Amino acid sequence: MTFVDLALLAGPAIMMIGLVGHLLIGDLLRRIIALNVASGGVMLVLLAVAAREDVPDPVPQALVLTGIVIMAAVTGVALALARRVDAVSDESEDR
Amino acid sequence: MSLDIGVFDALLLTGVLLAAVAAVLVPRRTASVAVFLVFGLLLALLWARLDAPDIALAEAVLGGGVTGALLVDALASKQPHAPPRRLWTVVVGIVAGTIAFLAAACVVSRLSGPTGELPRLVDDQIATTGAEHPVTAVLLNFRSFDTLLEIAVVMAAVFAATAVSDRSWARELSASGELRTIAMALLPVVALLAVWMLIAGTTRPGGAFQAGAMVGAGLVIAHLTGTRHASTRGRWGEALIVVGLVAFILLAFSTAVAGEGWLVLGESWASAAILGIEAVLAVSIGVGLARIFLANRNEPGEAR
Amino acid sequence: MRYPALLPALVLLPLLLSAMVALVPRGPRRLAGAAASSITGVLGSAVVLALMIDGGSWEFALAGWEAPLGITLQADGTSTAFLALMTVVGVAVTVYAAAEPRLAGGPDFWPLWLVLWAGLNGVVVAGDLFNIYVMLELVTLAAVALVALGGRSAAAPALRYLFVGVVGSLLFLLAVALVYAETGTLDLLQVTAALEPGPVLTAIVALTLLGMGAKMALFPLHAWLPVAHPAAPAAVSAVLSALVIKAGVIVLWRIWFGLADDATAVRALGVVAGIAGAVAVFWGGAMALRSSRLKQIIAYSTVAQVGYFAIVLTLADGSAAGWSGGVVLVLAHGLAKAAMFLAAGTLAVAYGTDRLSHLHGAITHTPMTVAALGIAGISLAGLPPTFGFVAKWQLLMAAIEQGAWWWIGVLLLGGLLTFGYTAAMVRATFNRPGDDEVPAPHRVRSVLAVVPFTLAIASVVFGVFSAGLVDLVAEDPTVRGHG
Amino acid sequence: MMWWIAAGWPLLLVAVLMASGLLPRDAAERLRDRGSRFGWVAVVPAGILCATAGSETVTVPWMLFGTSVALDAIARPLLAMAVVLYGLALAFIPRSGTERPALLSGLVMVCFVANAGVFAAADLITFYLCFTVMSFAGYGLVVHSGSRPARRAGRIYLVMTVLGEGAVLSAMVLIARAGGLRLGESAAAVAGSPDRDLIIGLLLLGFGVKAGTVPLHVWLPLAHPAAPTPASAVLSGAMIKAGLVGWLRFLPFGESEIGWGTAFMALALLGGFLAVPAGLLQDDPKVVLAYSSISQMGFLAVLIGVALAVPEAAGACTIAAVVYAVHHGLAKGVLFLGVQMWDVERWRRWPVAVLMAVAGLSIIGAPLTGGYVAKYGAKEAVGAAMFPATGGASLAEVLPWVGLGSTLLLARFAVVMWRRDRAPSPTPITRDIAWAIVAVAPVGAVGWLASSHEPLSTTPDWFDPGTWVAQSWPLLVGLVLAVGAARIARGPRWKDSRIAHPHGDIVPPGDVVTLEERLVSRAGVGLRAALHRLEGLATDIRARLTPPVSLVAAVARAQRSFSAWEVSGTVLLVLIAAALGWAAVNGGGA
Amino acid sequence: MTPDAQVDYSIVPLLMLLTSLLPAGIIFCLREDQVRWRTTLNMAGAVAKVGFVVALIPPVVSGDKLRVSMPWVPGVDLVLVTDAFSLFFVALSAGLWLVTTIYAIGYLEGAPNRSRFFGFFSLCVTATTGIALAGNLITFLLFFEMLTLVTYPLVAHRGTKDALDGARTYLAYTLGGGVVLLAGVVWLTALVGPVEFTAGGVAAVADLAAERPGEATAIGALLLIGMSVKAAIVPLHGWLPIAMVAPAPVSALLHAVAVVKAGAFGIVRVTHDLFGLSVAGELGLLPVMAGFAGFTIVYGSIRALAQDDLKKRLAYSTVSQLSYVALGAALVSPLATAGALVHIVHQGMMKITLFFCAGLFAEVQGISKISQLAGVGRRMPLTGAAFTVGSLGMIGLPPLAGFVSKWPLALGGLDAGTTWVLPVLIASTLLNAAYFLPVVYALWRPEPDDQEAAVPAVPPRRRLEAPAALLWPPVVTAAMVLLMGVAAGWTYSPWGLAEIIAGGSYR
Repeated sequence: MTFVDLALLAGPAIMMIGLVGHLLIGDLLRRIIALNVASGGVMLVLLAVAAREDVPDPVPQALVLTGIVIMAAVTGVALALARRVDAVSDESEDR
Repeated sequence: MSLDIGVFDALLLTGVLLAAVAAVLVPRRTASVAVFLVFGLLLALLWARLDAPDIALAEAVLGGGVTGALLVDALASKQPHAPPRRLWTVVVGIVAGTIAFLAAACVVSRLSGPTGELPRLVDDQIATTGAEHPVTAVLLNFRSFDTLLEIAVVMAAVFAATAVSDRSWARELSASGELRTIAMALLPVVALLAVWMLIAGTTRPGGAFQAGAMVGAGLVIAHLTGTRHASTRGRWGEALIVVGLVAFILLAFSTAVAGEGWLVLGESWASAAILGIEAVLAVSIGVGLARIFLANRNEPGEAR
Repeated sequence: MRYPALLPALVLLPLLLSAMVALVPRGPRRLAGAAASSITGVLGSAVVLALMIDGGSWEFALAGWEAPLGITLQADGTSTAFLALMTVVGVAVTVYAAAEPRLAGGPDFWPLWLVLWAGLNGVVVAGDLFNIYVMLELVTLAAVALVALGGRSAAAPALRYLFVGVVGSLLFLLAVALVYAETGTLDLLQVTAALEPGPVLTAIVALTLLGMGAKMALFPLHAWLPVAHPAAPAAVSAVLSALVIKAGVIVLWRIWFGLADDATAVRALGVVAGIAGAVAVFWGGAMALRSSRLKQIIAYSTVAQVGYFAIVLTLADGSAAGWSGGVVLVLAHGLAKAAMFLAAGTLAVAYGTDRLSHLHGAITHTPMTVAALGIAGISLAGLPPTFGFVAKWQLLMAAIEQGAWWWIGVLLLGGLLTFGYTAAMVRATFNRPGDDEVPAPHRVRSVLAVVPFTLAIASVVFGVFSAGLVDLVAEDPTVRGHG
Repeated sequence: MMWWIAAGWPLLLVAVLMASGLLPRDAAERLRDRGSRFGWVAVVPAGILCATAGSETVTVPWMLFGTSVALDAIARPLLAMAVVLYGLALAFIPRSGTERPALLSGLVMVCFVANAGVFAAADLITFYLCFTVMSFAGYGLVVHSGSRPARRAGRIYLVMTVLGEGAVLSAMVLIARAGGLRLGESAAAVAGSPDRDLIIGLLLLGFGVKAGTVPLHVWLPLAHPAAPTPASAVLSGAMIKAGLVGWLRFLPFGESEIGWGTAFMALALLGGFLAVPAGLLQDDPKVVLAYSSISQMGFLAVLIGVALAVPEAAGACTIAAVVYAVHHGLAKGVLFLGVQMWDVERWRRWPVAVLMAVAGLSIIGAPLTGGYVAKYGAKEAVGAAMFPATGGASLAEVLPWVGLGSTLLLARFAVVMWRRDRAPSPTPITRDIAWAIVAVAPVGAVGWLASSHEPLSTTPDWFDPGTWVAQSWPLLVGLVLAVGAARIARGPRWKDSRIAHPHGDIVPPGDVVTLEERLVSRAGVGLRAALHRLEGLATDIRARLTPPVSLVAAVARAQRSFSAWEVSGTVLLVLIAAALGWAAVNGGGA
Repeated sequence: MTPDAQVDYSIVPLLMLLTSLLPAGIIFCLREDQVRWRTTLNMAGAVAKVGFVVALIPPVVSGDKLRVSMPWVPGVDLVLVTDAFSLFFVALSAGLWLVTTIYAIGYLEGAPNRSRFFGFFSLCVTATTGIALAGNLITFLLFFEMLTLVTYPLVAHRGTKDALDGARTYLAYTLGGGVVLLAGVVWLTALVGPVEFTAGGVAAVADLAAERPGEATAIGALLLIGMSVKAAIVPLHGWLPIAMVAPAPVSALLHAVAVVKAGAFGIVRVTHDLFGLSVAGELGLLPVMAGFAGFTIVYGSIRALAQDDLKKRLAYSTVSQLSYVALGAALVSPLATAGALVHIVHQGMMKITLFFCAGLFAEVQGISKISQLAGVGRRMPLTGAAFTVGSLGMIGLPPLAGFVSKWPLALGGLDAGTTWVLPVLIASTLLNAAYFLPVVYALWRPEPDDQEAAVPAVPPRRRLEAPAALLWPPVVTAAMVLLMGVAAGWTYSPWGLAEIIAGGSYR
């Protein structure tokens, strides 16, 4: 049971934690955080796969890099939208 | 490199798992963001442990840095009261989550061994790609189309953030004296780091994305500390955001028309092309991420 | 006559144009955007024509690196059909958005629309799994931003759409990771050859089904669509329902018919997907009958029609008629749904609201738009002489070949339900007796009426002269390789 | 060619009259007036045809499955009679006090064409065509005056005619199926067809309505007073004979149909005898005449019955029936027109009375009259036919008693006419003279007709006192009884008794019909109630069929809960768990 | 239906479709006030179509067929063929379209939405022509459904609440039928491949019936049920009386000719040209169909008896009369088949006269109930006369067309050995008389003195009782009823043609 296998198991774990959190939490910001956690989990699976051999396989690593950048961009947009949603719900409360 | 499990590894893995659970479970926003930053850091360590140094670097800069900044900035808005929770959803959700994890684990465990065919191919061909570091080679030559699309995603994200935010973000900030001095000290270091990462990318872990993130961070600091024309607004801001993608596509077009085919980098000028592209990408990503950060910030007058 | 080199241009040209349009200041951006979109449209139609004439399927390895290492793009009969749909609807939406900025969500529409178009073209011709993931992300992001253009109240639905899209993509990414872990390659054709039935394959297919199911709003995961599509501006909701949904569909079909074979596990998944599809048909139909707003009805109609796409998973397994029926259904639905949403947009401009109770008299004042609505409804219901009927005919033939009489029931009753809410919409536009001099609605530019009408007429014309298109799609060598 | 003119000319006149509606008002009036005055001209071509045409069948292939007409032994005399009668009636219409004379003459012309068609038809469909058109045109005549009794009579006439039509149509179809499309072979076809009895029954019923056999005679006494006098003359004179012709054409005289023969004879005799008391109790001359027609038609029906029962006598009976029909038609027509002569025409009382007396005597069969010849021929034709039911009395003895009945009826008619007041007005002379001629002429015509069929029918030698007595004893007994009754009635004791001076209230005209009307109206009410129940049943079946709305409401509720983020999230989680679980558990199975 | 005649390729069938499709397209674009354009287009289209029909009758009767086909879906193509039977039906619809167009132009004088009306009106005739000319089952289905879709806006034209409800019920019924038909067609095509109508039945279908009688019967049942909805056979007839809410020309053309006849035409096509009588007989389809048709004949007449609204009574009468055709088609005898075929034309002609007159009564005198009809005949003699001719024809009195179709039906029924046909026909004749004669009686009744005051003052006596465009069509069709009845023997009369066509299917 090498470390890589353990990491391989931890990947889905973190992903499911993230997904469960994302899908059940009401507050938008915490939901975005959970989403990032889930994305981290998937990246872990990919990197664990890459690390199965002595020389790490560069292709999955490249994929993960692209994944992280995309996740960052998506989080940015999600936060912008979340801010607008909260602003709209504030207005509706004040009225 | 089949490492047996050392103490440090066990600690690291449990740490990551605990941080993940905490980030999700803790009810208040600020605590959740804090734990998430820790989680980001631990994750970077894990990547390093899994022998993926530039991924670790990217995670630290992008995951921890930029996303962290965005999240902290998002804390400004008030947390609306949570809608009434349905108990049964939580219970069922968690049970389903665990079952899914167990099943996924079982599936993952039955994966057959690595064929290692692709890494071998990369090593054979890396010589002609003009970049010693395999990841950079894959990113900017073998699968350069993916990177191009990734930049397009970032550009799209920038367009989206600008479209969503109301136009009031673009004002200069006046900052007090101390901040200005910190800025004066910090900015040159950040710039230097960015340039170094960019150049190191071809041989050692590093590269466009990490450099881009640094540029972004720098711009954010500059804006926060009130230095002039750091707000990525106006004509130049737009141009810088799109310059990365435009350059990349023009390269692709030129290779298609003049060279042997789309994105086929000739051996002789491949490394120069890669470096050029990386520089432009870094700038674009930096300005883009900064623009996203700034688009999220509203008027200072918003409720703290 | 083979120009596989044109394939990357399908993606890169719109991206380049989008970047340039973004640089154009807000004022003249509408003009620049329209020009850029028409260039993309011309390119798209050129590629489609070349593909049709050539008839075969093209492969193109990017950056000169062959399959496992580099990324290949592939275009076969199916992608030709999807490309044709995206070009036709794309041009129509461009004209529509250029004519009425309010219906497109202002100048920000154009760069995002070009990015979306590039993403859609990309998904259709992508041959590499991770490339598909990135394309899907690009499409989702652009689509979410376009939905958000629908005004302040559109933010929440847009966000929900983003979350669902990203969760779907994550599940798909996990599947890609499993594929790479198992076979060591990311190219679709090589994967289909390498993967053997087993838990991993079943997991991959299951994850893809769930991921794409979320993206295309298949029954249990459909809750976001009736909220998101109506919130978007009319031109955007037309693109969403007609094209964006299809990105999820084509990815699901490629992977399902590539990987799924006679393994009992996968067949069971197919049956579950079929059942979910059948429930979706009736669920969407029932909800459409109940809703009182035009756009909501059309959105629920999409939920219903997506049900059919899931049923195609079981119907097309090993039957040429089923497969061509499925692809023709996608085309027919695309045309009809785009026509419907654009018509709804025109009526919203003309009458200020899309609430059914306020639309009486529309049949006299905007006859062309109501005709478009009616004809599109007829095509969705699969009644002759429209294109939808051709699709339903093929699916029925496939169902009979497999002796699956329950699908026949779903197909026929679904058609009736569809016509139910179409008739409800048309009925609402009749003018009450005596009030023929109802106050004239706001002046509507004739283009807003002509565009949906031409799409509707196109679905009738294709309905009658459908032989060419159906042949093109029928024998699709690569994907339906087995069974 | 002659046929075209004969049929086309009257129809052309009718068309002109109808088209007159389009002309401006005064021109239309002038046209109509001239049209009705010269109405009788319509029958002239038919008369010429009747005289000159040969007896070959003329067929018109393109008309209505191919129509064919022929003037054979039966058709020619009847057609001649019809020509004379219709001509006379048409002449009597103008300035006879009836309103809208043009419409009346048009209707009579249509009736004429149809009636002629019935007589001359040589194929089944033409026969049925003309029979139906005649029936429905007849309805027009009956309701012409538009008064309330006329409408009631019309309604009853219509109902009975339609029922009759139904029977005739089914009979025709059955005959056609048996191959009897051409009338020549239809009798043989009926004989040969499997459902022979059904056909004969339907024929009895269908033509019985028209010929006024007993239970179906109720419309006659109501229709005649209601219709204008010329119309009732035609109705009673020619149209009733259509029923007779129907029997003659279709009944299978070839084999011995004892059962049906006796049935015919029984009904006929019943009609003959019952009509007399009902007729005597009336005070309207036309009703009396109607009952007299019913009894005379009964007499004819007896001939038919005999022909059916005794095949050998069939030929003679047919000819006798035709002769008798011609005689009765002319005489009865004269009597009916006589009523109008008495009421309106310019002549003085005496000449009209004398001439009517001649016609009356002819009906009774007094010597030196047409009736004498006809009755003699009939008695000879009947010959020794036994009528089993009456315990062995031969028909020959029974018939004279019928003659007695009709004598009494005519005596009643004479009494009633005498008491009727007159309003002579300056009517055209020509038609009165024509009337007089027709009143007198039949004796010669009938005699010639009977003799022309020598071998079959026998004609009495005119001046043999032996046959006179044998023929005319019922006449004498009848007269004696009538004079006796009249003297008693004038006596003081009987002065106010309702029997002596009946006003038609003891036995209302159409006697049995009042019962049937009540029956029909009750049935109508019942039917309407049943229909409404049926209607109610149909509507609530449809209501139950509407789709269950509750299902759609359940979907809507579920959708509302679905729209919450957590719920759809949970669903997704469950699906992921299920899918991955499924893959892990047995994904391995090939 | 004429057997293997010489078939030559020509685009005439397509032109026949275009004569009404093209005007429809153009009329939709006309503005409301371009009346002259619209009228000329309508009339040109109608006359052109009638011209085509008249030109085609001699060659088609002599045996050759014109055919045009176009690939539609791999293995299946759309076929238009002008054989005798299709021409027979096109002649009917073309002729009556011409007459109804004139009537509609008069009827809708000054009404709103006329462009829309006439556009859909022409489309409806295109669909009917398409149904007639369809060479195979799929083309038939295509136009059959198009007919449903195109008639919906006509029925709902007035926009009142009950017009829309009526249209919705109409749609529910006919679409349901369409779906059942689609199922049947697909099933058959899947098993036997695209099937063309051939006189006397298709060989492939015959041996399908031989191998798998069960499935063949099921397919036959589906097809016939699908047709029966439009042919308004009892359980599926509910829509017809409800759809009477449409304006008069619509209910005249649609519910007397186009829609209803399409159903009847379909039934004859399926039983005669697809299965062939012998095969349909073996499968047991014919007796069932005959049973239903017989029941409908009586049921329709009884329901008609109870209706006070004139158009509703005419509707139920159509329900009953239509089943004559179904009954005739289901009887295995040349006479019955010929009777059924000719009844399609005769019933169409008679019923359209009655609907025209009903429309006139409603339009000129504002009377729609039978109880109010007292004495109307006197005020509107010509319309009254036309109505009388029409109703007497419906009852089946000899000189008129009704008799010409009822007589062979009765004879055919007896030939085919189903003896119960005669009593049903006789009962129906009596019932027809029962519900038509009172109307005629009321029509011609002299002004009842008590109602004198109640009757609206008659407008100053114009020369004609109603506008010319409204008055002449019923008179013309009444004259046709008389002519078709009297001149039935003529070779080119409907009866003559029907006999030729019927002969074909007993080859």
